[in-house]
Formats: sequence, C-alpha cells, structure tokens
Amino acid sequence: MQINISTDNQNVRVCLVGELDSKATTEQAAELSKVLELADKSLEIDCSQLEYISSAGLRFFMQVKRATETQGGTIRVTHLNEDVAEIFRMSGFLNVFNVE
Amino acid sequence: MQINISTDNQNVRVCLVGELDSKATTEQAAELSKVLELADKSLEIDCSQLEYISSAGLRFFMQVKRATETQGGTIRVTHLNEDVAEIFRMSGFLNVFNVE
Amino acid sequence: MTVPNDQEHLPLFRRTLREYGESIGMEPHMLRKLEVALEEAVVNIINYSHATQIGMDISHTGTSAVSILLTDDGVPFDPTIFNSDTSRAVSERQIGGLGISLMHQISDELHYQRTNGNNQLKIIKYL
Amino acid sequence: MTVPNDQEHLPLFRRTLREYGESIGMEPHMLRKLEVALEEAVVNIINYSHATQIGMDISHTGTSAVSILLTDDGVPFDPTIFNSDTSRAVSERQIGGLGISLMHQISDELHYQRTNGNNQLKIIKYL
Ligand SMILES: Nc1ncnc2c1ncn2[C@@H]1O[C@H](COP(=O)(O)OP(=O)(O)O)[C@@H](O)[C@H]1O
Ligand SMILES: Nc1ncnc2c1ncn2[C@@H]1O[C@H](COP(=O)(O)OP(=O)(O)O)[C@@H](O)[C@H]1O
Repeated sequence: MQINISTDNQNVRVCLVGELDSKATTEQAAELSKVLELADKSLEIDCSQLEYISSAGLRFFMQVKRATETQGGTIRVTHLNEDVAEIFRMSGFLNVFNVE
Repeated sequence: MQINISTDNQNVRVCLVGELDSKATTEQAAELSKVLELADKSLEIDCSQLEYISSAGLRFFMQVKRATETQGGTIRVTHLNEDVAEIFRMSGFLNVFNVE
Repeated sequence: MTVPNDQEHLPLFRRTLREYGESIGMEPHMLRKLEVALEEAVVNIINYSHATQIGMDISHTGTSAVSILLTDDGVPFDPTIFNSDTSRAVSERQIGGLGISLMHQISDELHYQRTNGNNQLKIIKYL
Repeated sequence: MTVPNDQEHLPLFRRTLREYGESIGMEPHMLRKLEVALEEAVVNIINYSHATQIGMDISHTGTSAVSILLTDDGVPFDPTIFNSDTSRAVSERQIGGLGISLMHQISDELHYQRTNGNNQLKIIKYL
C-alpha cells in the first residue's frame, strides 16, 4: 500500500495505490493520519490504483469524511474500480460519498 | 521454466531457468527432448538460474546422461545452487554426474 | 491449515484463498469479494476472540460452491445472528458492524456452530 | 484444503505450503526442501492412487515442527514402508523410487494410516 499526496493550494489529491486492507491501515496509520490533517482542504481521493478494500479501509474513508465535515473541507472519491465500488455499494457508502 | 540452448560446434550449453518440477517436465516435454537429440555433443547443463528441482527434474538429467552414454557425447552439470545441489546429493546424483 | 492467533498471519489467509480460487478457476471478481468476507471474519477472530489458534479449511463441491471453514478456540461468538444494524443510515450508526454486514452480503450461506470449545464458521459461496 | 484429483492443482499444494512457511518464518532452504517432499507425495497421489479428492492440512506446534497432513481416497498405499532401494547405485537401479526416497530423507517423521477408506500421510519437519 502506498499513499501519494499532491497539494495545489486548496486542492489536495490523495492517490491510494494497492490494497487498503486491515494490515495496510495498521502499518500505514501514520501516513493515513496525514490525510486527516488536510481535512480543511478540497480533497480528491483518487482510487484508480486501489485494488482492494475491506472494512478497515472503509473506516479510513469515513474518518476523512467526518474530519472534512468538522474542518470545513470537502471530499470527492474518484475512479473506483469494479471490485472496490461493489464494497462501497454493499456498505452504503455510495449514498454517503461523492463518488465519480 | 525456460530452456535456452546455445550451440558452438561440438559444445552445447543448455541453460535451465526457473523450476524443473513435475509440472514443468510435463509441459516442456518437447523442449526437453530437444536436449536429448544433442546427446552426441559435449553438453554443459548450466543450472545457475535453476531454482528448484524435484524427482521429475532429476529424471530428465538421468535421461540426458544415458543418451550421452549411448550416443558418444558427454554431460557436465554446472553452477548448482545450494538447494538444488542438496537434492542432487540426496539422490546420489553427485556421485554419478560430473558436477562443477 | 492452523496457525497461532497473530495478526502477522492475516495476509496468509487471503493469499491461501487466492491461490485456491485461482487454481479452481474462480471468477476473479467473485474471488476478490470472497477475500473481503474472509478478511472480515479473520480480523474479528484476531481482534476479539482471544483465540490461541485459528484454522482454515477450504474445499469445493464439484463445480457448485466454495466452502471456507474457520475454526478458533476463542470466546463463543456467532456472527450469523449478530445484528449488524444495517437499517440505520451509515452516517448515523457507528462504523462498527460493517465487517459482519459485508460477510453476510458476500456469502451465499453462513453457518455457525460451537463444537468442543471451538467456534466453527462456514462461509459458502456459490460458483 | 481439499481439491479434486487433477494435476492442474499440483502447483497449488506447493504454493500453499510456501505461503504458510513464509508466514511462520521458516528458514528458506528448509522450506524449499519441504516443498520437494510435498511435491513427491502429491505427484504420486495424482499419478498412482486413483483418488478423486486430495486434502492437505498444514499446522505447526509452537515453534518446534511443521506438519503436513495429506488425505486421499485412493488405493491403499503406505510410502513409509515402501522399499525404495537406495542401496544400489543410482546408475543401476530404475529411476523409480527416487520420489519416495526424497520424502524419507527430507522428512524428520513420516506417518501413515488408512482411515475410513482414506490414505493419511503426515510429513513432519522439525524447525
Ligand atoms: N470473533 C469474535 N469474537 C467476539 N466478538 C466479536 C467477534 N467478531 C465480532 N465481534 C463483535 O462484533 C462487533 C462487530 O464486528 P464487525 O461487524 O466486524 O465490526 P467492527 O469490528 O468494526 O466493530 C465487534 O465490534 C465485536 O464486538
Ligand atoms: N500414492 C500411491 N499409490 C499407489 N502407488 C504408489 C503411490 N505412490 C507411489 N506408488 C508406487 O511407488 C513407486 C515408487 O514411487 P516414487 O518413489 O515416487 O518413484 P516413481 O514415481 O518415479 O516410480 C511408484 O512407481 C508406484 O508404483
């Protein structure tokens, strides 16, 4: 799992690469919390290279969403692949997130 | 599994790359039998890139040896890695083959 | 297989299922989803059960279904009757409950029994 | 795990052992050798047993040993008492017998029993 963050003024692009499973969220907790610190910005979570997600990964998305709500930022989720989109759907996340 | 054959007059070098297991000897039977056709030459079986061998792979070595004995060629086995050499040893092949 | 309960082994469960599913020619998207269901079940055993050992046995019957049997010697817990409360909107409820909800939605059958001090959970996916 | 007896599944057995061995931190050269012992046993079941199903269950006890249990419903065959005739020079004897000889040399213990119409072979390697 790799997390690439690129910032352009108020616009932040977070690119998730690989598998956001329970192991990744534990091992990359420090990297993931950096995203939470940017929750006052306009965030795009680019999932074009995200291959797998489980509930541990979904928990991260929910944390980011809540942080943007309290800190005045926004979150867009883009380029979900078929498998990840299906897990989003089953979890009710397609109704909650701005998914493109 | 890949088998690379390079011929220089009477000298033939056969480079085995990968795993010579039961699956490989079945699937690559045609390539392996090409080596048997060169049994009148001076053969070097280069194992520097051979990562794994089982009895199915050993059977191929024995076939080549027998073919050289009837057809007047020779066989040298070179650059065995530690794991492959151990299987050669357990099978008594270190006493039978010219191993360098 | 059986391993000590240690989160270091979590990737092993998914990898073992992946190898198995690929070998029997499971449809890749279905296999991916089944990996999620398995991860949810194993993570819960690791996090909550206090088991010392976790066992997994994968099989399939003809071409009709894949069955994953998970065995652990932890506290009794039956996820087949756990109310994961998917009725409330996701934004209102705690994020907890998602793992078991995914297991339910992904599996075609989910069977639980407590035998000889072990939890036995069977996840069945039709092919 | 259990799979139908089909040589297509041969790589699955070794891969599953590899994943397991790596996860529990087995020494790589030892793991490689154990893969050979497993391959020999499974190839023989596929080639000679007429089994319809082959099962494998890997476990380890503390840090002291890895145990691989192979189960098949084929003809009764006990490789622990098979005379693989390693006494004659390899050049004289038929190449047959090498597989079982390797199994014997690589394993620290090899146990066989016939139960309920199944062959059960246990390969144990000390860590
Ligand atoms: N194997 C288990 N043993 C004991 N309790 C469990 C087990 N699995 C789940 N639980 C309980 O069920 C709850 C819901 O689990 P789950 O749906 O995976 O969501 P989460 O783990 O995010 O809370 C857990 O919080 C835990 O209290
Ligand atoms: N599972 C089995 N069921 C029946 N016969 C077997 C089984 N495994 C081995 N054998 C017999 O034992 C012989 C020796 O096996 P092995 O040492 O692997 O060498 P090879 O397969 O090259 O003959 C085989 O040729 C076969 O006749």
